[in-house]
Amino acid sequence: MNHLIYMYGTDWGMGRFPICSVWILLFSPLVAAALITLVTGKNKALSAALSIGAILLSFTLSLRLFWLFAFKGIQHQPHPFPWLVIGNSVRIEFGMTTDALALLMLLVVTGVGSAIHFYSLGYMKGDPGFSRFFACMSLFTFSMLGIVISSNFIQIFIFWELVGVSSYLLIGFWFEKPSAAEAGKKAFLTTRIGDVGMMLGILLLWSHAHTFEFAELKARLPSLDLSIGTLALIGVLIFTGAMGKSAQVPLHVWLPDAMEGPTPVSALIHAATMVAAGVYMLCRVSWLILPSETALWLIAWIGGITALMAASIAIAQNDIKRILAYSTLSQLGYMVMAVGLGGPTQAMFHLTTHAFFKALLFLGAGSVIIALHHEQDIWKMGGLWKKTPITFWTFVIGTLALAGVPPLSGFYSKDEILLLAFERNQPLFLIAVATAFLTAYYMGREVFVVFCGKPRDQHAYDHAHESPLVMTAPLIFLALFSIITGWYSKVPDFLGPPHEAERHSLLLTGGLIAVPVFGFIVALRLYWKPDPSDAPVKAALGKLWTLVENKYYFDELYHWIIKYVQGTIATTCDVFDRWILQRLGIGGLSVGTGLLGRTVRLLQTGSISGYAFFFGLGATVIIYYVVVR
Amino acid sequence: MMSLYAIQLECLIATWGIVLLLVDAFTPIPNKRLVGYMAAGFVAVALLYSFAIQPVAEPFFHGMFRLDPFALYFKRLFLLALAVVLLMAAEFSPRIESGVAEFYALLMFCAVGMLMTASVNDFILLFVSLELVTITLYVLASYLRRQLPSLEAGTKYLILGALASGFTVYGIAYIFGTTGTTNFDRLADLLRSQAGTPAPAFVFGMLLVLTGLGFKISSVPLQVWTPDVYQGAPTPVTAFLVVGSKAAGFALLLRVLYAGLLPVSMVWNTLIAVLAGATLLYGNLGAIPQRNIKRLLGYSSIGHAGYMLMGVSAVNALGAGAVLFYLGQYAFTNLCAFLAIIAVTAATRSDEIPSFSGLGKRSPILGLALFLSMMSLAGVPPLSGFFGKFQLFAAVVQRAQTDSSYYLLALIGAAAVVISLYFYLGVGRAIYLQEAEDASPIVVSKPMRFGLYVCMAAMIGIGIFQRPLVHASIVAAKIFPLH
Amino acid sequence: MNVHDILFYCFSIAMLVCGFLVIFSRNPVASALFLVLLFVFLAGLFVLLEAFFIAAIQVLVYAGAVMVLFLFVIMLLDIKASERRKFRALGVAGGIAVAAAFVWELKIILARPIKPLSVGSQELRGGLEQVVKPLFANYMLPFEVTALLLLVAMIGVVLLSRKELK
Amino acid sequence: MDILLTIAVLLPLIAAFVAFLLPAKNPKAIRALALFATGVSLLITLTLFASFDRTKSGYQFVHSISWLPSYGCSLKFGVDGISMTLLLLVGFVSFCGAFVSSEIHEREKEYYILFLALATGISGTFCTMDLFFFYFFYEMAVIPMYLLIGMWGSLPPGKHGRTKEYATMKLTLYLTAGAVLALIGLLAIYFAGGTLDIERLQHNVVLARTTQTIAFPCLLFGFGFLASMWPFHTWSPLGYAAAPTAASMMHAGVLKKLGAYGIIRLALPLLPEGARHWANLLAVLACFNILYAGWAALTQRDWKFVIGYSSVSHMGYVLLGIATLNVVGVSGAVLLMFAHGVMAALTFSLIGFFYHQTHNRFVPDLSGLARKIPFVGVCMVMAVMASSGLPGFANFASEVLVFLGSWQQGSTLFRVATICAVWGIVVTATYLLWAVRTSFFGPFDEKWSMLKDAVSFRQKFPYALLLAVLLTVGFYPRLLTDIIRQSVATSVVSHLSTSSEATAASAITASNSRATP
Amino acid sequence: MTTAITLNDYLIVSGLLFALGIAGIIIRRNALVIYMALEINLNAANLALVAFSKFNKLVDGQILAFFIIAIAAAEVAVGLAIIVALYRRKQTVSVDELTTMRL
Repeated sequence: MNHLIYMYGTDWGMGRFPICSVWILLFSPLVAAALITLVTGKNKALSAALSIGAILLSFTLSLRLFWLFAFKGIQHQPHPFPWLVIGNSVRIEFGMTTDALALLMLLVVTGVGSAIHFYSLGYMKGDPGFSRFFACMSLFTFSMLGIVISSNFIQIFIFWELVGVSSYLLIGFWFEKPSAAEAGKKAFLTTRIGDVGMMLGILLLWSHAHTFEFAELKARLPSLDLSIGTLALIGVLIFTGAMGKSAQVPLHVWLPDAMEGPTPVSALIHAATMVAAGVYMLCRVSWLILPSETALWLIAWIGGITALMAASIAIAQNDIKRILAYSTLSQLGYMVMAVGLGGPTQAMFHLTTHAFFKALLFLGAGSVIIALHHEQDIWKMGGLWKKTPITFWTFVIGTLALAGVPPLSGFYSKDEILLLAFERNQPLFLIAVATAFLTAYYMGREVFVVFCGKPRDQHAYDHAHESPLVMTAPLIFLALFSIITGWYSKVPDFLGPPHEAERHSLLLTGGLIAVPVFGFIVALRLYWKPDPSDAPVKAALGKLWTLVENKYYFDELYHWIIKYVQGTIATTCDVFDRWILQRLGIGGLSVGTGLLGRTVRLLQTGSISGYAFFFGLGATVIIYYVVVR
Repeated sequence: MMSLYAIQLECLIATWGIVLLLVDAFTPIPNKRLVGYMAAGFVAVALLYSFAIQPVAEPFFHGMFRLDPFALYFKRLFLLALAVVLLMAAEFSPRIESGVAEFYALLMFCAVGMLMTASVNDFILLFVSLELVTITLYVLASYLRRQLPSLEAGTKYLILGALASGFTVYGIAYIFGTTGTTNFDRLADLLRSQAGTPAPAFVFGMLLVLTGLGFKISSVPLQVWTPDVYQGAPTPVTAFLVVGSKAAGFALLLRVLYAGLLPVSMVWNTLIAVLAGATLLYGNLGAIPQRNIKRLLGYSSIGHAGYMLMGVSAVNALGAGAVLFYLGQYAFTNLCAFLAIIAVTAATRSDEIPSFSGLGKRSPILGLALFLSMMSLAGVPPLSGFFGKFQLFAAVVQRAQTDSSYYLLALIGAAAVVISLYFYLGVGRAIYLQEAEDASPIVVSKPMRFGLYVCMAAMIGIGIFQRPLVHASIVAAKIFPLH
Repeated sequence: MNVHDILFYCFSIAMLVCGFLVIFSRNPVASALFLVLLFVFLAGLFVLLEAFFIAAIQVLVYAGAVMVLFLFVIMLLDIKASERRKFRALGVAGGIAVAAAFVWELKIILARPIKPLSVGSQELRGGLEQVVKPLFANYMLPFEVTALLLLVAMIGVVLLSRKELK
Repeated sequence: MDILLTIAVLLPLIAAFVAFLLPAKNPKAIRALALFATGVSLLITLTLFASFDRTKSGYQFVHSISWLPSYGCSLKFGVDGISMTLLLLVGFVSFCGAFVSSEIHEREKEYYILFLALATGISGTFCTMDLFFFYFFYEMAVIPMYLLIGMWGSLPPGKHGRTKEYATMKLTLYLTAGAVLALIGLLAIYFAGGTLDIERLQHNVVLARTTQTIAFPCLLFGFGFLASMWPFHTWSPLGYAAAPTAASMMHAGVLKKLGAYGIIRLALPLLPEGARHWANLLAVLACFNILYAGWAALTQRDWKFVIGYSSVSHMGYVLLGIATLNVVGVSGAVLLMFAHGVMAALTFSLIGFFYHQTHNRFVPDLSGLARKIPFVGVCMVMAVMASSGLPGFANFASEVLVFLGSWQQGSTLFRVATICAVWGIVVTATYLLWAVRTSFFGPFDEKWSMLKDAVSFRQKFPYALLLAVLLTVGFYPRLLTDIIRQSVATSVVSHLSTSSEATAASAITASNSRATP
Repeated sequence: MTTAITLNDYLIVSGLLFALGIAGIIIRRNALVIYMALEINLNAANLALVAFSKFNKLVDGQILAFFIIAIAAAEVAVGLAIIVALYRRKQTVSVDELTTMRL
């Protein structure tokens, strides 16, 4: 039990620095957000400074904690703080988990986060909502850190919702753009649907275990002897939460639209951190999922399907950011699949590497977009490598990393997952390989179309320029990390139970290296030309192309459901309310009473004889009932 | 001499009435109104004086007249009503062509009859004093003898009233015949002594008497006359009918039932309960479509008879007290309403509800008074009517503890409350929510103002500090052997 | 079957017949006259009941004063023929129905003989003093009230029936 | 000390009388008076809350004046955890209501008199410990509402096809019907229990089964009318839509809670038999409230109707919490009453803010207001987030408690009910986000260029205050839940501790070795 | 002198008379005749009273009868006065005309 690891002390931690440091780490971004909203809203520079300062503080603190943990083996775990307590039955605490998993994630979030904060300085320059942007970013950072260090289900759910809302705010940042406002709403609601499942899973688990604490549950799960069915149900329900946040099929539809937000947001939230939160959560509660075969099977397949489907969609997209969005989807698919195959470690590894190179790619895309004054259609670009060399090279690095070309980080993490699949589930392995191939292919397509060939929009090309240092510096920083993260191959072991993969044949490894290369070659053949176009591929794929181009018609399907199913129910209720209940029921009642009044009135003929008759009748009737009967 | 002490109030009022007749001869027409104010003032003094009179345990006039707390409670009630009605009459006098002072005098004689009914302890005296009240009201109802409504009201009241007294007296005959007495106490003793269910002939007589009294309190089945007569009669007379005559009817009903017929309550309480329900529904339903405020109040007075019958049918101390309390507050409420109505109709010459629209702006005081009285009739706190209804419902529910069929009566009462709120708010809507077509302010004379303030203060005061009146009513109800 | 009984039946039947005619004769004057007869026969029944005082009053007040009043008013108003319209079937039916129901109930009620809970000691030999003494002793109060009532009636009649004063 | 509570309750009424005496020519003075009265009673309430003994479970600050000895009735005020919470609610809402009433410009005198009377009526009901006065204050709140809506309200034409007169009349009749129905039940309790003192009734009276079976439905449906329980809810959206801002705030915020409060305070503890017998039906009705009203809200186009239906659906959560009959659920219900009260008041005040300028609150007609009135926009977004159960706001904590309680209840029916309830959150978010997105986001419509945002402190204050309350309780719900739980456990659930509750409790005591740190 | 006529016979007669009165009031439209019918009612009551007082050997019945007669006279006077006034105003004594206030 984790009593043991409450190192110091008694109270929840205003005592010594290392402990309250966790709290500072968590709350400094929130404080920044609050200050910006309430006080420094007018002063843009100060607001940005606050926000960046906050995240830097968190970054340094998490570095320190990591260092202490990794090299001194000290873990700081403050006492939980009882947040909501109802007698014995409900005890919701506000605790801190600072185990390896959390620390790694902390590093990722704060590290990538800091980079992106800096980048935003340049990207959001001159935007009227500059301060608001940084406030929201800080709010997001806070919520994300909250997820990472949560020690129980309700707590994680709380921050779960909070990241949801901050992503809502950031996607809809340019709220006057209807598409942006819509996208925000869509993201919020879609993830909400997943949360419903998660909440129910939590309730179900709680009704058996009567606690929300991870540590406690982990310890007591075996003793609860839950039935297979229950276990599976709990696992699946919890997983739906992850499905929403990590945009797994069928709840993936919100992520591409989320690209309506500013590019740093896409980079931070919808590539590096928040979307990975689902995966993180799954790893965090892997002890809950691993026992149930059914749950694992479902998770693995959903992951695989997502990966392949998203990758296939990506080949037909024309928006520089949407392509990346779909690649994010498919990478998330990889991670989820890894969890489903029983390898949370591998999932976390890939999550880490992915965070860096995907953030890098997005920022690169952002830099391109800025360079072309908010042009996002790849077919209006071309030949930019001369104009924006830094962006170009960093982007290439990111691409290679993503495609999994050694020796870049992506290779190692993806390799782990593929090997895992190879052992555990052959069909999924094939899917994964196919995905890997597609990844290389569409990334290649993007690079060649955007940077190579000759410019297709001369005017835009002439005005294009390399981004300022404040934007390129983060690019370089991230590029560096997307190269090296993989080398530190201790990351998996560091994450605890090292997965004993027997050394595979060189053949397999070689094959795995060959796949992306092959993908690049195909892309090269098709798009490495002065004026590339999709026409040949279109011709080759035929109907399939339209299918992927329209993203397998998911949006249309959901639109139909919302319009017809929910719409019908709602209208039914409304009509019932207004016509049956109000008009017919209440209206009928009142009208009926009124009519009764009028009928009663009919006795009031005004004729004396009539009245006299009524008197006599009444008297006789009364006498009859009381006496005669 | 002792017996004179008993009837001093009656004598006082009667003599003052006769004096008024004489005074009339020497007062020029313009001062008639002044005479009215004087009369009202005098009665008010008498009212105050009445608090100096101590109740006496044993009956007077060979057991046919009582001066117990019950009697005093009602006498004070009647004096109050008389005083305010005289005030109204004074305001109303310009619309009386001839015989203003006689009008006052008749009101006083009528009041004498009512004062009698409060103390009645014998069927013969009951009949006589009832007739005094009724016959005077025939004259008063048809007083505006050049206006058809008044005459029509008079005629209806006359014929139906005579019919009702025919029933009453015929019933008295049978009660006398089957028991051999006309005295309430004696009657009660005899009934208590006799075992088993009473003879059908006796019950027959009893029922006829009850129906006859039902006419005065306008309960089903003798309620139909009420709206017509209320609408047609001169407004002060209507007020007197609502407040005085109804109270007199209840005074008699309570005496007869609780003092005389209590031993046979099992025979009549179900009947009363049923009649209560029917009366409630009739009055409140019938009031919904009404457009004339006097007619509306006619129906509403049927409804209130129903509420009070609820209390009567409960046959417990709580119920008796509740009825007394209700009558007390009902007097204030209605007097307030009619004062306002007289003042308004004096200006608008119409007692249709639409002519009250925008009253809240035209004359805040009148609007407030009328609105408050309507709300009090509807039984809304913090007004007196609320507590009245509360007690009545309490009485019924208490009874329901032993006989759960009374819950049904309570539910009917509840429905009636909701319905009544609807049409009372109809008046309220006219007063505050609707705009007047001519917004010319309405002037209110000083005495009128005074009366209005008194009644409003009473309504609110009783509604919040119920204690004194509750205490009085409980003391008055104690004379009956109820528990 | 002695004289008393015969007289009873004569008087009762005659009285009821008169009552019937009062109701059903078209001409108010006729009704009035039958009413007089009714009163007289009723007085006869009072006599049979040895209530001589009441009988006397009956003849004096009713047959005398009241009837004169009625006839006087009828003459005063001289109801036109148009007033004497036919009866309404509905009204007749209703009236007879109620009356019949009433009588039927009364028969059922009277089926059980009445034994009063208390009876007086000595026979009433309807002499004046037997009635009048209590009237001024026990029943003084109602008597006074009646007096007031008569006063009211007087005022009322004067007010209601005098010609308009300009 | 104890008299303070009585003062806090009666102060507005006294102020109303004073205002009655003041000349109508000087509305400023009357307005100041109203602000003063509500403000002072808010301050007193806060002091009381601060000095509230959180360890004791019974009534505190009890102060009693013998009123009607013949009935054993006394004007007795006192608060336990439940009523303390709700008293706070009344304090905040009525103060802010008085604040935003500055939009009223005709017949201020009458307006403020009625408003103050309303305030006392409500807080009196929450604080009284006497059945008679419970009913007295309860009824006293009805008629002011009628006039407030009728005289100062406004109901733009819509698919409802009604006028404000109709709306206010309907509302009044509904509330009265409920009140009278409840009265019968209350009287039955009084005669069966032999006392009007609620505390005595709660502690040493066990009512006969027959009384319970008769009285409980009376109370349940009687109060249900006021709590807008399905299908007796139709008065409420219409009423809010027609009411002036402050009235809607008071009504949606607090008046509606009287119903639920009545059930918790009287029906459950005094009639446990009946409660157990009717709980399932209540749960079903609650689900109808939640989902049916939510879906109905999806089709509304008038801001106030949207919020009106949403408040009906939120009352569904409250009723569900009550139906669970266990500490968690009922505590959740009470906390939700507080949270939703503040939230509804906030939303209606915000709607009032822009409606007062636009004279148009049809969601489709408004667009991009957030650019012109950013402050209001931000507040509205926060209010909407609160209402759709976002953590950080009080609503989340309370809704979670309701879910937990209803899941803990255990029976399949309640499991299903919980699922409905959780799904209800999505529905809520759907229509609220739609409304916000349509009228505040999107391209700005030039026809609203005359809009003015809340700039001065005076304008911002009420909204800020309400938001602050929501956030404070949201961040640290134990501020209230601790005292609520105390009272719920001792004075409500102890009377009807059902078996499931008992087993759950035992299981937990077995499991939670570290239940008390 | 002994007689076979019992109390019931008198009561039946008075009952019939009362019934006649009611019937008359319901049937007739002429206010005067209605008024006569009302008188019949009172007389029926008188008959019952006197009969009762005879058979109960109690004088109270006769006393009440006396009061009834006296009051009836007054009532008649007032009633006729009203009818006269009515006739003056409306030139009719038919109660069918008196239905301006109804419903």
